[in-house]
Amino acid sequence: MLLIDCPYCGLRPEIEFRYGGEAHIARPADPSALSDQEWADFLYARTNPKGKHAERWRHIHGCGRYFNAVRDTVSDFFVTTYRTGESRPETEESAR
Amino acid sequence: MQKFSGFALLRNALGGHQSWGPQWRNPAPKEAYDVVIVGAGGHGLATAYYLAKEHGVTNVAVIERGWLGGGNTGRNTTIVRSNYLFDESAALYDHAVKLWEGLSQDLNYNVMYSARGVLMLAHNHHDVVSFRRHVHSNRLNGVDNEWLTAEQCKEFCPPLNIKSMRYPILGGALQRRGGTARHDAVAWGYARAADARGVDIIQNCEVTGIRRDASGAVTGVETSRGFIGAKKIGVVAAGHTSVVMNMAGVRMPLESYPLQALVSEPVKPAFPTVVMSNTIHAYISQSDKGEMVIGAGTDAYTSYSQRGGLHITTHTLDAICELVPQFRRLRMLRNWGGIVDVTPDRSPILAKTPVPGLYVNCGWGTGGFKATPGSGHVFAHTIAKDEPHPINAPFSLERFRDGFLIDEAAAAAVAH
Amino acid sequence: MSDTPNTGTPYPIVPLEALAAASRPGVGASLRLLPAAARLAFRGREAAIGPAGAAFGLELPRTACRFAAAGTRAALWLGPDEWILLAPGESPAPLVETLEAALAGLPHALVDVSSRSVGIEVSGPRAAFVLNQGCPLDLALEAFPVGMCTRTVFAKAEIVLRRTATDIFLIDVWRSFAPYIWQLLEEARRGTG
Amino acid sequence: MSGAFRTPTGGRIDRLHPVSFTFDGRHYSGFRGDTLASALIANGVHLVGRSFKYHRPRGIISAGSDEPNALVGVGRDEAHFTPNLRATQVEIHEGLKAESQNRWPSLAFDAGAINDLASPLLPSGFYYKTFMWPAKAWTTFYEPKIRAMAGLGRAPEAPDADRYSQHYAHCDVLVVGAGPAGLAAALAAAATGARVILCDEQAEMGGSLLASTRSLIDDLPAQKWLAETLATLAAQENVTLLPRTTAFGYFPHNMIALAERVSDHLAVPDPELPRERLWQVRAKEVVLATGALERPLVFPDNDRPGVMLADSARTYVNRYGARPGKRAVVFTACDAGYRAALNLAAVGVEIAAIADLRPSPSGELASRALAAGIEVRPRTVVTGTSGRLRVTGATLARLGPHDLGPAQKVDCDLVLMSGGFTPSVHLFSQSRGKLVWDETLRCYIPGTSVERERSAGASRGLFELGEALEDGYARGAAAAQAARGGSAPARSFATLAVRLGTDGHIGATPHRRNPAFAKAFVDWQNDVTAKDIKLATREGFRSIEHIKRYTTTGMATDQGKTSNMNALGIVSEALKTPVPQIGLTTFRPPFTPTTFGIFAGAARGELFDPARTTPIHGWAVENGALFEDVGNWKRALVFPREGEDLHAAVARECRAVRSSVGLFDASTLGKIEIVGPDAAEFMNRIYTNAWAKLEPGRLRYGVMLREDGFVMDDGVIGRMAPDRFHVTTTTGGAPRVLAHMEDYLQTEWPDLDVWLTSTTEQWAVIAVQGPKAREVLAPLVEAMDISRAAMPHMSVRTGRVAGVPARVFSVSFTGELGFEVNVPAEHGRAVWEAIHASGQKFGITPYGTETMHVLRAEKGYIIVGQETDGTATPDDVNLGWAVGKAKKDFVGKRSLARASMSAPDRKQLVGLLTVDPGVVLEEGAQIVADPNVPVPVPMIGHVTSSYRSAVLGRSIALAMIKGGRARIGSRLFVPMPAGVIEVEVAEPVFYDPKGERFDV
Repeated sequence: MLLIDCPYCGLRPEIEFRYGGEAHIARPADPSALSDQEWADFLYARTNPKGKHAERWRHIHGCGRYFNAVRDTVSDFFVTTYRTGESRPETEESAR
Repeated sequence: MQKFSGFALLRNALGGHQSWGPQWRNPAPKEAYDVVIVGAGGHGLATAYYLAKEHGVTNVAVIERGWLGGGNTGRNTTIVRSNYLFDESAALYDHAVKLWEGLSQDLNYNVMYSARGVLMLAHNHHDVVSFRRHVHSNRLNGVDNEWLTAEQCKEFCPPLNIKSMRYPILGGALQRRGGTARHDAVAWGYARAADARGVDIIQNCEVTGIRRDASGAVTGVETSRGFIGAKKIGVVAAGHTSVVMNMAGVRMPLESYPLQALVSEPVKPAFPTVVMSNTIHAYISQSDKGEMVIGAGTDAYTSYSQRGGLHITTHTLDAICELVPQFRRLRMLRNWGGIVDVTPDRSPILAKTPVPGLYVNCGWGTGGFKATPGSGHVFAHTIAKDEPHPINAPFSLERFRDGFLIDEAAAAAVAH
Repeated sequence: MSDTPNTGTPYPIVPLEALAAASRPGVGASLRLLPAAARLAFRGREAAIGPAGAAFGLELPRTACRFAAAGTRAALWLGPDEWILLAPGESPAPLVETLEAALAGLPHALVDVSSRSVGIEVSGPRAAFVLNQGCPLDLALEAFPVGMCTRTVFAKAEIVLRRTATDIFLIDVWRSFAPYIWQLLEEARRGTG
Repeated sequence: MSGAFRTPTGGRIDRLHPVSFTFDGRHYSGFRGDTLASALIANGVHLVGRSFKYHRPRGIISAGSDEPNALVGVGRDEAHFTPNLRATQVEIHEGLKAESQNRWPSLAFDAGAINDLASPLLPSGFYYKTFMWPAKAWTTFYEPKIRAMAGLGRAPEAPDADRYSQHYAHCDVLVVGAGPAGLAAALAAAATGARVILCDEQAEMGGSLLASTRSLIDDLPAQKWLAETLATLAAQENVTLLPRTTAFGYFPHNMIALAERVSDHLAVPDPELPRERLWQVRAKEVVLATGALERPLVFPDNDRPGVMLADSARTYVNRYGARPGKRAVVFTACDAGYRAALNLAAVGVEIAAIADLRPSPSGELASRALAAGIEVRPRTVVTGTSGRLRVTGATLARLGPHDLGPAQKVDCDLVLMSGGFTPSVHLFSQSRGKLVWDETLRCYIPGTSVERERSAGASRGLFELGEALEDGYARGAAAAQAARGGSAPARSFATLAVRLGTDGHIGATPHRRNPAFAKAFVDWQNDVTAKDIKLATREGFRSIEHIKRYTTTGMATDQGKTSNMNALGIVSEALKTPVPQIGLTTFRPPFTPTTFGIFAGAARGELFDPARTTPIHGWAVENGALFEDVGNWKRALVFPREGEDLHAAVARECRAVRSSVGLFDASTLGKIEIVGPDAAEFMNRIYTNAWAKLEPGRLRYGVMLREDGFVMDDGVIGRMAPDRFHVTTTTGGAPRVLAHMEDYLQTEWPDLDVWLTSTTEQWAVIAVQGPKAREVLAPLVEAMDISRAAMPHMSVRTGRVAGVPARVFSVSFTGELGFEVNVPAEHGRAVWEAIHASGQKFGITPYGTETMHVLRAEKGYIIVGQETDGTATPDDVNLGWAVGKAKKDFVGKRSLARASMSAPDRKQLVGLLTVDPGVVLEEGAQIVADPNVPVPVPMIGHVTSSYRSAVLGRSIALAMIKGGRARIGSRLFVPMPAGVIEVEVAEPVFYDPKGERFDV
């Protein structure tokens, strides 16, 4: 059970959270302008990196807020968490 | 290839088993191959074997980052079944079951395919209707699957608790041809048989890049042991598929999740079949050694860590203890994790890619083991002929663009 | 109709009131069903927060996971723009009226959820130990001080937990989950004296 | 007297409290404080089990959780029976019943021992090479035989009668292991005021100190120091001591799982106590003081009962006052063998000889052994043992420069072996810390930590008492400092203890036997010998993981604690590769086998999952309802009357609604209050329909899609005010829908001023349905006008019903005039009863979900999740009208534009009428155009809903059929095992197709 640093509530156990998949995949402003392939990429294509992954979590059994996190998918350690709407921080060094 | 048989065993026993040779070679990579398969799991090795056996393509290398069969092939709960809902899936998985049935003899390696039945339990009205839909569809597709009442479930699997539980069992779908096989033997059997036909299996060789020419077509792979030329590349890298395909510039509709499994200490035969319950999230069978082999669910987040959270195990075992309350005092011996690559519609991708010469076999999610022979068989066809076999044609990458999903999960809410 | 009707769980459901009536105080921890209360879910933009507090009679806490109390009323911070306004023994309608009047024209949402949940008190020297059998949070006084409140989980249900004294925790739980929570708490209390 | 092999004095057993127990039905006596193993040894019993494969007689090897042989079944009855327990960990209590395993008919005469004779045929992996002909024989013959021989103990046959509990705990410093290093770490951390948990798997804390006889710490005998230290720790409020508690798993982010055995050691446990307790500890810092395990030596026939680890024998003598034999041969590669010999000699065990692998043993212990007159043979190996059920002798031979010298047999009833010590790095490795090979110590020790963790003492190769104490204290202090600041007072430990040195041996020892046939065991339990491992390397297996899997070495229930290092040594020699280049197999949780029940905890039976009930549930129970589980809700299925079967009851309920009035509990419907100035805009984006023009006071049916274009949920939505919507969802869909909405609101449209609140449980919902509905409700209504003129179909009014504030929807899921009365949940039952009373003159009939299903199916209303399955578009289920064509965008719209979503062969919702009106189709049945073609039969659809309709006097069904709407009027077929059923495709609305009954 991971320990996740909710930007609002602080460190809380994973079972209070819901994972929300890859972060920073904004819904296109005008979906009708997209080709089928572009739309499919939006819906389905994922970076799925082995390493630092920007992802969404929701503190569903806490403050209810969505937020973003950068986590190393090899170690499962979080590098950082940040509020929705903020851009992905530069993260070179791995934090604990 | 030294033939394996009871007589060979007896003959060797007299000499203290000193004359058994290696089951496969440990070759250095050649400069180039006709086909390079990336990933020496069951699917990759099977692909190489059928390339050699069915298509005469023997200038093949299977390259593997670690040790062969060390990924999901060696980490799964070894369930084999083919009672899928949609025609496309049923055809694919039943193709595999038919190959399972003669696999030990074909490979001259006892893969211990044991048709002990797979019983999927229904706990609510939705399950009942969904499983019956499967049963009827399977029957008309020629795939065995039958509906059992709760009492018949109990008769088929006497240790089951069907009544005194929060979600009593209302019935189940039984595929008698389903069962289990010995996972390591599948990898080793394919490796030995492929090796015997000239395939080079190169372990401890990590792919670090995919080289393409000006036209975009693949020319080979960069590896930790140098460049290896290849006219065609088949990526069969399971949880690492996104990483490998990214080297060729292809972004995949995949996410990799941790999936956990566990075994109990061995006990004398006490559980006769494979039982799956998707509603309360548990599946269980007993291995030949006597261990209860139990599947847990995936963790919620993507990960390559090959482990997961304790709460996942806890959730699985509370379900197992309800289904078989006399096993509550058994003890967990070993708990491990694998990395499963999951597609948006939970069906695999067995396909050509936009990159000439590059083929991909992935997205098996939590259910790849059962498909091993069939997957290798049709993927070998796809690579050899540069076009899919009719069975895997629907499992294309384009289906995500065009919306022709094969959504077994949405249709049935059944774990694979 | 299906020929195998799903008649569900064989276990009878004991109503919460019956569970509460049968509960005996313990040396380590005791359980008590709390009386009815008005509960309003308040959400809003910055401009609405001050007026909402003023109308309710206490400043809404801006520190995460803290509640403010005045008299019998309390305002629980549940999220950065979310509070539960709690008024034990009061009727919700007049409260709604007062607040809506104060908040007219300000971007907000006020929803009466008085009946959505019930309150359970867990008290006694072993209260934290009992709660920790289902709740994964650190309930030591330094980590979960008096004055703290938060949504969290207890076993397979969501609760709102707050601490009103060193040895007293209050749980707010959606009413259909309450018998489950109560029975688990009773189970957790076993062996604590 | 509790046994002929009991020492007259000494040990930590309580000689005032004899305890009687049985093993295989025979009565024995021991003392309080004994383990089953120590009590059996005190009674001269060594034969305790049979091995997995060869069924060879096996004795007790160790004194701890590394025991591979002495596995027993324990339990007073089937409901308390546990197989495969280690006798070395089972504490005896009065009346304990234990039985040996894997033998038939008896432990002494086991028919399975035939396997030992056949062992030349059964090398590693033999089963991969044979049993392939004839093909079917594997499943029918070979596999059942193999299964019967395999397994160890037997599974219990009755459900477990015990309880288990779970506890989440937090601390600053978790110390695992209460040996010298762990105790010192706990002392240091506790002194800083840190919250400390100290756990140890044994019944008594103290680790190696418990078997100490001569060591001094701070001028106190070690055991006295131990007692004082434990008393000091126990007195501190910030310290939690957990004996009998195994740290079995190290999970991410410093979550460590502990299994506490609470009551198994008690003869009559308090029923209020659980059997075991799971501790999920989140520690800020962890100190692993897990000690080291003694390594066996791998020599031929090293598995006979009476062959034992030297330090374990010492534990039996010193801690339990039990002599493991009368005359011992010691085979050692390190000084520990001498220490054991001296301790055993001190209690009268004759030491026949010490065979030392090393060329020139020296040091304090060797000198003391020589001084005690013990025969020490340097450069000597044991090359075999004799005896059947107990060792009767050992063969010794001197190592020459190139060969072995002549063998000499020495009579003995005990062979002690010591290959040195292996740090117990399991938890460190589980934490993903990297192990490093220490060439001096010749073992793996913890390298860089990954988690906030540090190892201390013997677990990192510091074996000497003084070192372990100092290291433990320093690490404990550092952990506390890292966790919360604050420093521990400086402290050092003055110790007087013998130094063991760091010698040892890894791998097999030399012998004269034919290596192809000698059985020198590496993994005792799984019967893996040195020759098996060599065979695997000959067959091309090079990875240690392959060798492990092929030979099964290290896969027994001790998970390689005794075998892993020696296996590595043998592989190293066979592959001519240094040990550190071979690598290690992965250490996986749990450290020792852990009871399933502990993971389930209280989640069993009725508490397995919440059973949610509505405010009206009690009334339904009292009025004879049958219930069904829908998700975790319990819903009234039907209200059968005395003597009525289910079909009759449903038919009666249906007729009542159609002809007069019925009453239905719809409280489980999901409800969400959507409030804010941008509420309508938000609704527009989430639902397919248009919402801007819906007037306050009116209702609209809404459909929502997933972004991939498939139907996700539906429901009736009321606009309560310009900025307020009362949304309903399906029962099962409520949490999913709310999460979906929050996702879009928070992450895509955070600028919208709108907020979502779940009100599912705020409202009890009572549906009053039928032509008399208005008449039933009217007398109860205050402050609102529900007359036909004032409240048309699909509107909502607020007021009071039966004196309670209410939101009343004029809505119908039956096709009849209907109302849904929403009242605060606590009033639900009273309002229900008031309506029920008001309806008496119309014969108001409560009905359940089954009737609701029939009534809605008669009207062709879909249920999301029944007609749809996650692959249906709105058009597929005839909801194309609900898609706002003029809307520029809504969730899912773009996906609907893909070619596949309007393909001509998509499945469409239609009605089905069986040609024989008495036949009711099976839900889930498949539909074909031509039943007379061979398998695979092309299927064109399936039945989604199917009922008897009382009002229509025939069966009806809904189905999804390819191109279904174009097939209306045509005949299709439903092939069932019992025969083909002919059906006619029909409009999906069977009753009142013009919808004239809503506004009667």
